[in-house]
Amino acid sequence: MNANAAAALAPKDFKSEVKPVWCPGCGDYSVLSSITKAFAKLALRVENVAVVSGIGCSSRIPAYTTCYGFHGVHGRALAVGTGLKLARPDLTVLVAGGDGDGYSIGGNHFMHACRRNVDLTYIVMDNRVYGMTKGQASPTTEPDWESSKLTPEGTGLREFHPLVIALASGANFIARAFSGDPNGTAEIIAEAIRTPGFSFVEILSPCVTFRPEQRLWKDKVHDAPVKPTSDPSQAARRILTDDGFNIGVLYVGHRKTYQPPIGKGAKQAADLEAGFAL
Amino acid sequence: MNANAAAALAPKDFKSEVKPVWCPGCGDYSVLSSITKAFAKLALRVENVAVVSGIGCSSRIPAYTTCYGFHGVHGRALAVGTGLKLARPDLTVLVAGGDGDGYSIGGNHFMHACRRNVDLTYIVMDNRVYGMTKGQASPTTEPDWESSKLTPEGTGLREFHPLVIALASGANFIARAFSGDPNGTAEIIAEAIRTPGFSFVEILSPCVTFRPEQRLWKDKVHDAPVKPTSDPSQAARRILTDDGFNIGVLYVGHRKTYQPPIGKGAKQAADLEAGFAL
Amino acid sequence: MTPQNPAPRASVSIVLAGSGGAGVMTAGNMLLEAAALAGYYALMTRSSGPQIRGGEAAAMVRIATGPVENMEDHFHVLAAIDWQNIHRFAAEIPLAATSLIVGDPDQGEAPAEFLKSGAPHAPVNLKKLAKSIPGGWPNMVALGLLAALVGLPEASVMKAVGKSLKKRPDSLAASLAGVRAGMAAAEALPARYPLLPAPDATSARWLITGNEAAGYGAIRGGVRFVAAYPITPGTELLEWMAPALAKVGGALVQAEDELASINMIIGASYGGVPSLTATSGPGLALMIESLGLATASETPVVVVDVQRVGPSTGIPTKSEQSDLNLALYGLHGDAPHLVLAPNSVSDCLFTTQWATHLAEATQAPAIVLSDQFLGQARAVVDRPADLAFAAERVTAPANAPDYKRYALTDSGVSPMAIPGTPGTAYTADGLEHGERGTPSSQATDHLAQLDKRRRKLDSVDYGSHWADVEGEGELAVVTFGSCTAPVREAFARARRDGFNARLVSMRLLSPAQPARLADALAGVKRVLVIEQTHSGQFYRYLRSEYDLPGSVSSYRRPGPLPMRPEEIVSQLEQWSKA
Amino acid sequence: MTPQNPAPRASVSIVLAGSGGAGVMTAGNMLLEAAALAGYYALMTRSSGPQIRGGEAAAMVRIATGPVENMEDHFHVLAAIDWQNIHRFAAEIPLAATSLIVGDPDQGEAPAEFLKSGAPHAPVNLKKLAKSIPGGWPNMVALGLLAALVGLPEASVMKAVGKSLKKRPDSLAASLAGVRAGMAAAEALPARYPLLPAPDATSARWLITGNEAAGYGAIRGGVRFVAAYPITPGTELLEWMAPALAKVGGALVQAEDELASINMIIGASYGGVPSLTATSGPGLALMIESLGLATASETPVVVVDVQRVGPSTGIPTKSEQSDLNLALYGLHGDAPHLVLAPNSVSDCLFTTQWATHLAEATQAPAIVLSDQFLGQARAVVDRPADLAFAAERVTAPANAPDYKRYALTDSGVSPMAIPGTPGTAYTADGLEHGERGTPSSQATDHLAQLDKRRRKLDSVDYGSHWADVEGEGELAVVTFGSCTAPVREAFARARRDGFNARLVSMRLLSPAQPARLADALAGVKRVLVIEQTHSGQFYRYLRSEYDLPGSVSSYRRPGPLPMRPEEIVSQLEQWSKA
Ligand SMILES: Cc1ncc(C[n+]2csc(CCOP(=O)(O)OP(=O)(O)O)c2C)c(N)n1
Ligand SMILES: Cc1ncc(C[n+]2csc(CCOP(=O)(O)OP(=O)(O)O)c2C)c(N)n1
Ligand code: SF4
Ligand code: SF4
Ligand SMILES: [Mg+2]
Ligand SMILES: [Mg+2]
Repeated sequence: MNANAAAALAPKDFKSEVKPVWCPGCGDYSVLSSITKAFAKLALRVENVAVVSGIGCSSRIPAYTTCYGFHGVHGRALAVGTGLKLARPDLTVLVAGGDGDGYSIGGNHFMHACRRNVDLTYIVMDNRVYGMTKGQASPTTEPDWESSKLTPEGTGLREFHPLVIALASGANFIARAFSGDPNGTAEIIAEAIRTPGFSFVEILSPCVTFRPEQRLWKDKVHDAPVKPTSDPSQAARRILTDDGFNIGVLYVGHRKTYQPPIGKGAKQAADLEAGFAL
Repeated sequence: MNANAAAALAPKDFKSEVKPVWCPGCGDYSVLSSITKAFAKLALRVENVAVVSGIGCSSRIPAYTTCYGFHGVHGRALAVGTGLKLARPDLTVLVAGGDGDGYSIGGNHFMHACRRNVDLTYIVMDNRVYGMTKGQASPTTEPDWESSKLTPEGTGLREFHPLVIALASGANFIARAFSGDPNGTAEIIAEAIRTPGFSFVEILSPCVTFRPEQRLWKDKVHDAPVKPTSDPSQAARRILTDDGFNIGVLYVGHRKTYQPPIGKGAKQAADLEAGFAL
Repeated sequence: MTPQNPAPRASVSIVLAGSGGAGVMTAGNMLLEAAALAGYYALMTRSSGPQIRGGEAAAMVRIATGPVENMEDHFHVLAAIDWQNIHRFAAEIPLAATSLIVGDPDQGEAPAEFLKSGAPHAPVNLKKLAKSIPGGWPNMVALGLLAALVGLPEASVMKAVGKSLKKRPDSLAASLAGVRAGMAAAEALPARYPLLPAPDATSARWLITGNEAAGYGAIRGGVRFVAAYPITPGTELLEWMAPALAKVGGALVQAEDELASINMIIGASYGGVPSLTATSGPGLALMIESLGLATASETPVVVVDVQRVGPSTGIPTKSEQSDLNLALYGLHGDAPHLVLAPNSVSDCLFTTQWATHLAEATQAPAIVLSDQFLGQARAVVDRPADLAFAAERVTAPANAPDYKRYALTDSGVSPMAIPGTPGTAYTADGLEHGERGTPSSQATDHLAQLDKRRRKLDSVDYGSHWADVEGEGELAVVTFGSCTAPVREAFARARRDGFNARLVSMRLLSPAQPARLADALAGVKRVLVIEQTHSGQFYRYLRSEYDLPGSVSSYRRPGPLPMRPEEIVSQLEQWSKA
Repeated sequence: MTPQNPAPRASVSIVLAGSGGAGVMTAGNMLLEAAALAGYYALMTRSSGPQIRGGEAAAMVRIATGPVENMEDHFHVLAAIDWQNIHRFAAEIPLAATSLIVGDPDQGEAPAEFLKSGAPHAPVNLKKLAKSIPGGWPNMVALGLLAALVGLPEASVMKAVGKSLKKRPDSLAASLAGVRAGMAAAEALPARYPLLPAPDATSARWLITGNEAAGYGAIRGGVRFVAAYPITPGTELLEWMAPALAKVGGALVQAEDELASINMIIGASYGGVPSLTATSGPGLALMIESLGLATASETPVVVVDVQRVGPSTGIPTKSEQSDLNLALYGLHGDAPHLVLAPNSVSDCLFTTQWATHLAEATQAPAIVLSDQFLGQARAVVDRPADLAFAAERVTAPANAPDYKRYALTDSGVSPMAIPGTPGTAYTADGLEHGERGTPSSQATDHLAQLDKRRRKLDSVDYGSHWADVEGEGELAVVTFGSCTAPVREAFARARRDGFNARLVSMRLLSPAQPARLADALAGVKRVLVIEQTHSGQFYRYLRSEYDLPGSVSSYRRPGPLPMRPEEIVSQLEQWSKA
């Protein structure tokens, strides 16, 4: 922080000195860049932003920003972010993490955060694997992926469809991005933060170590051929026929944000005693 | 059990002597009848059926049958049922419980059970309220229901859509039933049990104590105007435009059941030592 | 045996039972309120059968000239509107030969379980009496009868009925008539249990449950955010707080489960708002992982555990103290945190307020171990004193130079930067970390942070609040929580027989206070530890953390029945003579 | 100071370090295997930096003429392929002035952290030597060099390399050439650390990790169903079991979270199949509520907790014993269950097998407290004895007359009806219940079932397995788990100086065995409790459950560094002279 605290900040001002633990080539580096770009684009102040996460390679991201950060336990990032935003509606809250953190152990909070529609943005760096624990299948892993010793024949389980679940649960903004396109991703994140209510951005972010074949994602992704819709059933039809590599904003709704008034009570604590008095 | 153990069983043979804790008029009485009818219809043996539940009024159901039962903790019934079925594929496993148990605390297991597609049937007695804890909002409660002291202004949250989530997550059989029609419900439950894979039956089952207005559900429900489909996107369209009171089977898929071979290993434990020997 | 003729007494206990819909709770509450209005102290607990609604129920009311926070040895009067399944409560409703059983002969015989006490059974046609009044109800007749039996002034009863029916004025007249009919019917009964005159009201009184008191204590302590998931018997605490918080500018969120609720309050507290959740054993168990996060990230939170009977789902509607182990030891890794236990209904206010203050002061989680008895008992209490304890978190100023969130200070407490503060942004972490919060796996950092987190709790001055210490002598009873009141009453009774001992009721269970307890027990030759668990959790905890003087005995038993003075008196007798 | 000229030794410790991709783990594993093939015992542990991949790493290998299960006081040789961030390991790599540091001068200077030990730094151009071989790698050169320094026979090294490269025959020749080049380069080094000749192999040896041993023990004990969620350092146990179970007719399911995994195994076990999950602290914390369900519903399950450094996420890759409190006391309500701790790599097999047997015999959950050190250490061990312990659940026969699932038997154990059995269907319940399983809130049922569940654990004969008891004398050290091996080595060393004491390494931590420990400590005047925690969890547990004789001291310290014999010797010295 310098004296001229009100000067516009550049993306680099949102990037901390802490060296990421990520493998060279990991998609999450680009996601970090996209986030810092989005923050700069939105002219946010580092002190008014909180980045909240769970556990996983991707969940290490808060400390790599210069913002307030909370690196919690595995799977509970959305709950922490929800409490923070409800208690402090003045802050910009970004929740970020991995597909294991968000869709496996954290799946319930994901659904209910979509329903609750608190004004925060949730980013999942989806690499279809548990990177941090060295390569097990996640809910988004293809059922026939046989490279984990834990599921040597593949999981045999149908993939989890994050966008479908987000839509079905009531998220107000739904998009897919690709870490290989940091500028496009920054745009989408900025749009997500700008949109009131619960915004969900699924970012395809390759794990070069345990899913080296994901380096080829760059050849698979393509811009979504259509514009965002605010019609849930149209959105549903689009995602259901989606190839999984459509990039862009899919859905922008108009649901009312959930935010109980806080700090606005007219009474003093002692006024409550009337209820007990004889 | 009498000597003539192989004789066909009647519904009453599946009903135990234990007196339900339910309030007079509770919808769950009829669900119990439907279950016992379905068991009889399928000519099941009491000893080959296990009824598994969590905690809630509805979750008390196992002990009211004469089958094997497991009354576990709140929200984990599907996990118990999954483990039981995987370890004992020979059993018929019915998992049953409430909307709070299944969609709130148990929501993650619900999604993942749909994905996993183990051959069991899951019944939710949905009364859009927490009956057991005396009337708080559940995920299916209308956002403007103001009768709970915990959410005196209503929850303000969008309802959870169980059928949509089941479909989006990959359940292989999806139906809605109404406890007020025990015969129709018995048919649906029997069909659910007969269909391989994960079958989900959402049963509208009024809580006459905390949601007395649900007595009017009998006037609202109606048979679904269309036949079951095996096309997910058609099913999706139907549920999304659904009024919530369509009764019947909505979706019957053909996904492969998840069941690792058990009891079929060719080796003895000691054979594994070869891997350690020098 | 005919009950003795009545000498006025300082305390009377009454139970009104009946099937669901008979209105025993309504009548019980009116009786409680009438006693309060008449200037008495009183306490009401309730029991109901397994049915969700419509099952049998019993309202248990104790009225006394001084503060009462526990059940008496037996009830003086058992009145039943009908006897449907009331025998199931037999163990909860001890009677003496001098007690009186009042039942409606049209509703059948009184169950043998009660008659074997030797108490006479006086038939009163409650239903017929009620029917004789247009719109009359038997429970109102019973109310009048009970009020008359204990000598409550008619005016107080009528006022209580009026207050309760404020919103249903149409049924008021019939209710009052019912009460009067009951009072008249009492004349013919073979016994009475008149109370001594009510004491002069020296201070204001409240009618409050432990759950409400805890909720209010939290708000007084500064709590403004609550996230929670319903669970018996913690729900009422939340139900009281939801509208109360809205009034004072806070908010309560119903979470999807306990994992969410504990993490939501961690998030809110990280944001600078003192936060709380309430639950019971099963919910606390689910919160344990994240309580470790609160410890490691140094985020203050308060968790009120209104204990019920365990293990597992156990007996959700009854009381026990057996979550003690979980609260003290449940966290994985070495995770110092606060555990406190209120020891009376009104102490739920003090202890929760103090817990909030301590959590905020030490930036550590605090668990408040209430229980079903304290939480759900409704009592007439002296208005508790106003307390200075409030949330006072040490925060970092804007642009604090070289800010280190987890700086190794003397007290262990390091200023916490609240999001929004410029120049002090940091990342809170549950991974082991250095002073700045950056993850570290170095042994030196780990040890330094473990020491720091421990030091925080050890450098607070807990003053005299760590325990209530009473009495003198070479014997001492150490107890906590809802066992305290029956032990106190047992002491009072035993003292009349020359018994002399100290009583230590520990409010601060963790961190242990060895020097303070040693002080309190200086010169003691024998210690008896009393608790409501099966395995002696409190006794074992004391053994592990304290060097108790002399020979140490343990009296423990599990729930669901509350501790009663007589059972403790007999323990004291055995033990003090041993 | 120049290292002394070499006398052959019974044990040598070597560390090979380098940046990610340098292949130090491959070379380390080959060295371990070569030692094994040469007839030595050996142990390897590993460290890596915070990077997921590509960070610095170190393979730590101890080779000895007898069984070794712990690290030595210092390493004799530190060889580094490069020095990138290797200084971060300084605390884990103690050196002595008599040690040798080998580094590649082209990769920079050895860090001051190591040089300050006084050990000489011998430059070897590992990279250049490797480059001189087409397809050669510096790690193979280092392997040859280290093997030569400790005098491993060339044939064993070559065989180990061959075995490891079975699937990559193309790179074999270059690797062997590299090893030879390294051996040649060793000639010029200023020191050697030759081993004494390998002992005659009297029994078969295994090369195994503690995690694998635990997995195999579970399968030998009868486990056929596993559901789990990955977590460091428990994952490898699961990764070993997945294919192994498939071979023996079992199955492993990856669950969505730990709440699911514990409940899945409860379901499978209810179905009659012995079941297990493995996890670490954070996961165990999430399982606590449902472990209470296993207790109350009397469903046997085994949970292996491979402990890491806590609290919260802590230091996931390092060892500590601080989940002890959680394992012993974590359950809410009074919930008796088994807690066991293996005390060596190969004991992971015995203890997990025994735990499975005990869980099944008592129809209660068993927690096996392994730790990162035991779980991830790879050791050459004598093939463990075949054990009789297997799952033997008392089940109900078909059509058992008047079947009561929770019958109050003398032993507490009541026959469990397995679904599919006709005539014995019942509902298992986590609510308190009567003998038939029907929910009950009666005090008598609650007490009877609490007593029964406790009695089950107390009526098992744990025989001599409850602890390893060694030695004689008036002093005694009590310890458990992975502290045992360094304590044993410290004892051996101290004994040379006339020290004499008993060693009790407790394998069965709960239920407590007061009579057995009293026996083992009969005549003891002083007790020292040794453990790897910050707060003395084990010491406090012993205080709470046992009357330890004489004066009791505690030596504890947290992770992440493993206990070393010298640190314990110095504790023993202070203590035995105190
Ligand atoms: C309660 C708990 N269970 C398990 C773990 C172990 N764990 C750490 S990260 C992780 C999965 C990470 O996968 P993902 O969220 O996809 O993140 P990635 O590493 O792929 O970015 C797991 C299982 C844990 N830390 N806590
Ligand atoms: C871990 C845990 N949290 C909370 C509870 C309290 N609880 C018991 S049942 C229930 C909700 C029941 O609602 P639902 O599943 O809809 O069943 P219903 O009673 O309506 O049939 C709750 C919150 C509990 N038993 N355990
Ligand atoms: S393991 Fe995969 S996800 Fe983790 S840092 Fe490496 S490349 Fe990224
Ligand atoms: S409370 Fe509602 S759900 Fe529960 S038994 Fe009564 S009517 Fe049924
Ligand atoms: Mg991932
Ligand atoms: Mg419900």
